[in-house]
Amino acid sequence: MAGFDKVVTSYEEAMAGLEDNMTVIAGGFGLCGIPENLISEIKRKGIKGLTLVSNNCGVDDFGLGILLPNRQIKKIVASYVGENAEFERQMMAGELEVELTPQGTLAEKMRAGGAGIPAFFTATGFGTPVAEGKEERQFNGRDYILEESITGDFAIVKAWKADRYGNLVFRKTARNFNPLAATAGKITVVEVEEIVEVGELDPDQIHTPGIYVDRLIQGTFEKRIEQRTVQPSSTAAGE
Amino acid sequence: MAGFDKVVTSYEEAMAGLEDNMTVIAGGFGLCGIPENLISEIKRKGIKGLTLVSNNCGVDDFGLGILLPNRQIKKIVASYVGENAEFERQMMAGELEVELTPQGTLAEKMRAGGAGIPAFFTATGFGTPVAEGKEERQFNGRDYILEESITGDFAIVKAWKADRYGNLVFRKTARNFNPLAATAGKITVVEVEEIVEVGELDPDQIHTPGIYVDRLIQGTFEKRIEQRTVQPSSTAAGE
Amino acid sequence: MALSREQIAQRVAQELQDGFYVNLGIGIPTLVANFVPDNMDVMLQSENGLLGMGQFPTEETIDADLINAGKQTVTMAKGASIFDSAESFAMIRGGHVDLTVLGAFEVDANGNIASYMIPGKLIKGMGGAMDLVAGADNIIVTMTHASKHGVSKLLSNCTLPLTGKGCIKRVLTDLAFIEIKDGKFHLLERAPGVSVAEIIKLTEGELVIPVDVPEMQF
Amino acid sequence: MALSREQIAQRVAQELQDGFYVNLGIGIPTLVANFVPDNMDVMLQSENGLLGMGQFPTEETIDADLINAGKQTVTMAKGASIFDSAESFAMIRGGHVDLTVLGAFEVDANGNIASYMIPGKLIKGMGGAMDLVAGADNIIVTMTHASKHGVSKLLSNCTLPLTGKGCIKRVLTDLAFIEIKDGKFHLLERAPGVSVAEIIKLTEGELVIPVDVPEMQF
Repeated sequence: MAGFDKVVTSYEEAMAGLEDNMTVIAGGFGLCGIPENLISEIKRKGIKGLTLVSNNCGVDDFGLGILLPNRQIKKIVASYVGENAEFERQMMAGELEVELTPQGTLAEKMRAGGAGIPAFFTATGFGTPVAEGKEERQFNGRDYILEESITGDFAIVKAWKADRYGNLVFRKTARNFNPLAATAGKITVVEVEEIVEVGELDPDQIHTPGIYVDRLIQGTFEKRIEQRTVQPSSTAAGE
Repeated sequence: MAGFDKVVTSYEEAMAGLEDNMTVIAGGFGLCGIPENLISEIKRKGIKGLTLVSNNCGVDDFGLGILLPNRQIKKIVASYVGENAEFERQMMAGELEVELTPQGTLAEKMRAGGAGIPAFFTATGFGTPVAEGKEERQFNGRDYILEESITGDFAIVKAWKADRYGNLVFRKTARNFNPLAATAGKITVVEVEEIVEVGELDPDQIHTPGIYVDRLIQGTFEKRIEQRTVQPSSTAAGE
Repeated sequence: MALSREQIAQRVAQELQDGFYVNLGIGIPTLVANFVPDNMDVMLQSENGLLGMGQFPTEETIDADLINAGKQTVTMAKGASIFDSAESFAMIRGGHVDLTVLGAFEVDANGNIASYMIPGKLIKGMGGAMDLVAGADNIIVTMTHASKHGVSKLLSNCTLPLTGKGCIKRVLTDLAFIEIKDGKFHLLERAPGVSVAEIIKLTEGELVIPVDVPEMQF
Repeated sequence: MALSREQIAQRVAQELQDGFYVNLGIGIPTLVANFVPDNMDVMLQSENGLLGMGQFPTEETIDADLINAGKQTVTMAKGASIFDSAESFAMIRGGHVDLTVLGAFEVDANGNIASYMIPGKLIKGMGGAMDLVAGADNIIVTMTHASKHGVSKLLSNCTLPLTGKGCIKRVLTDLAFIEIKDGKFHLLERAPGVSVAEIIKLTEGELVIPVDVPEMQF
């Protein structure tokens, strides 16, 4: 069974081979479902010149934002950024390249990258700054632009559970970009809350088959909440 | 809750609105996971001139093959056909138009149709008869062809379980093309083995969200096996 | 009098239908969920991967793994489903969402919308807005009719970079409910107590005014 | 002597590596599963949506909902996963499968393959074969070196309609193991007891013969 056992036991091993100027695709939406410890390992390694592909760039002291102070990120491809001051400073100073990509297009680019689809047409962004330099074409009287797929040298992913073969299950909206990122990395590294024995996961209920996963590590997670919104316990009773 | 209750109680109601010369996308692979009773209802209605999009066309007396004797199918878009004599006769006689489409391209065309992607590039079929009349283009030094998406007036789908909102769960390899077909019909009709109450399905484990489903009916299924292959019980013991 | 944020949301809610799958943007659109008519069921789609968004959680039920597109903690309604971001935007881009409600900086008489970027100011990104306006057939834009300084936001041509081209057909402002058709704004309804003259004054794009312009009913 | 079907499968199995995800076509390729070396684990991908295909079921465990791409009833191996056809071909097209083994009518010195259609005969379709040859980096084609009438199947140019263009690098026939490179066939190994002269005679395309051509080892 050794051949399919993807488990590694240290974060150093998990991110081995990551080098300066590589492209890293990260799962997560805001701070939800982000590979916290894999990001910390990138910070610890001090890798520079990274191109990051991720829907967001974390906050000042959590998520991908922690890679900003040491200028580890050269470029970020994201749909929504700027929840932190250092990001803003670097972007305004021209130290950080930002390629804004519509959220759905970004998701589809990752999926396409993993699926061997080099490019696809989408109506999203037609007639907007996103369309600049891209081919435009009509199908059935509607306007579309051509978008190319994305792959990364590494993909870093957070899942909930996995078996040792790397079959993954995600939990609630922490799924988001993670299954897509998982398909699009030359080396896909996944951290999970729990590793179970092979055979424990229902084959019908696996979100990401292990074929996409190269390395797997069990971690502990802070799971910081970005917008903590609650209602009083009493009013919720009638829900 | 009436607004999201997709359940209908007769096959007549399930296929209401199907008319001559419409396009129907069907789930299933071989005879596995096919919407048996919805196909029977199409036969019963006597609808003609249909364009069928399905990986296969059933066998002589089961699956989509039962639509052949009365010449209900004008054209079929499929990856593998001809498991029955009447199909062969009609095709050879030029009575039935067959558009052979690679299996993965067919799956991706359905997905793209449902996802608002009008066209995508794929390496599949480059330099083959499938590429005839299609745009060719290189990306990163590799050759690709442009394939357009498929949508249907109706999609007919077989799932295992559903709740009344049309959230679907498929079982084993009966999943195949079904989730893709479900997204690509203007009207998507699903038949299932069991309808459960809303809230019984784990939201993390729904294969097809109810938003894609218009009508839902509970049926009974023959589930015919095309290639019954078994090993003696004794040799399997050591598995 | 100009509508309050709540009244805008309330008027939008009248456009809901039983069984609608709805995507509500951040801000006023979010408030629409509070005005869903009784005996009517709608399901809220959150583009980060949730269909069937419920209320905010309590302190006891809060879950870091369950947020909406505004990154707020939420709950799931009965019959909810979870999916990845590609599937979520397949739903949106494929036109499966029945109604999308979102805000804007400007809308013009050709149905163009500008909502994500003010040059010279910090650019935070379009998030899912470009996908939403490109994918939906049925969109209602909510915004104030004009800026605080009286500058119209209903223009003959948007001045800001576009979020989408030719995709907006209905706009609900604090003053009026307007349809966009044939390159013109068509006044459908006015806010209670707001005169047609006032709406004309604050609409820069060509405005078609029918003989009778009913007041909105609440 | 020419290899038997089983021997062809056995030789292909030597190319397996521990931890390989493998797609085996119908016919001889299917037999490869019987020769997976001990202490080595491979997972079989079946393009109808199963990773981790197991043995055939017994009469007691047969399940109409669980078949392989040849429509045969199968079982699932431990650690198997199920997915839809788009995901299955995302895996294949995206190059995630480590080895694909399939049959062919003809292969040529430019790596072209013809395997699905003989004009004038009934056309049943390409199934997943075009996707498999286009998507995989590592393909082994298995076939007889020549027809019963001695007509070579290793050609300078395929005569039948292609399944894929320039995608085949290795061919294992009943006579030889051959690599395709720089528009030529390169003889790597010969079947035990088969002479180089015999292989030359039955290879129509340009064949590069090294000084030493080892016999296959079993």
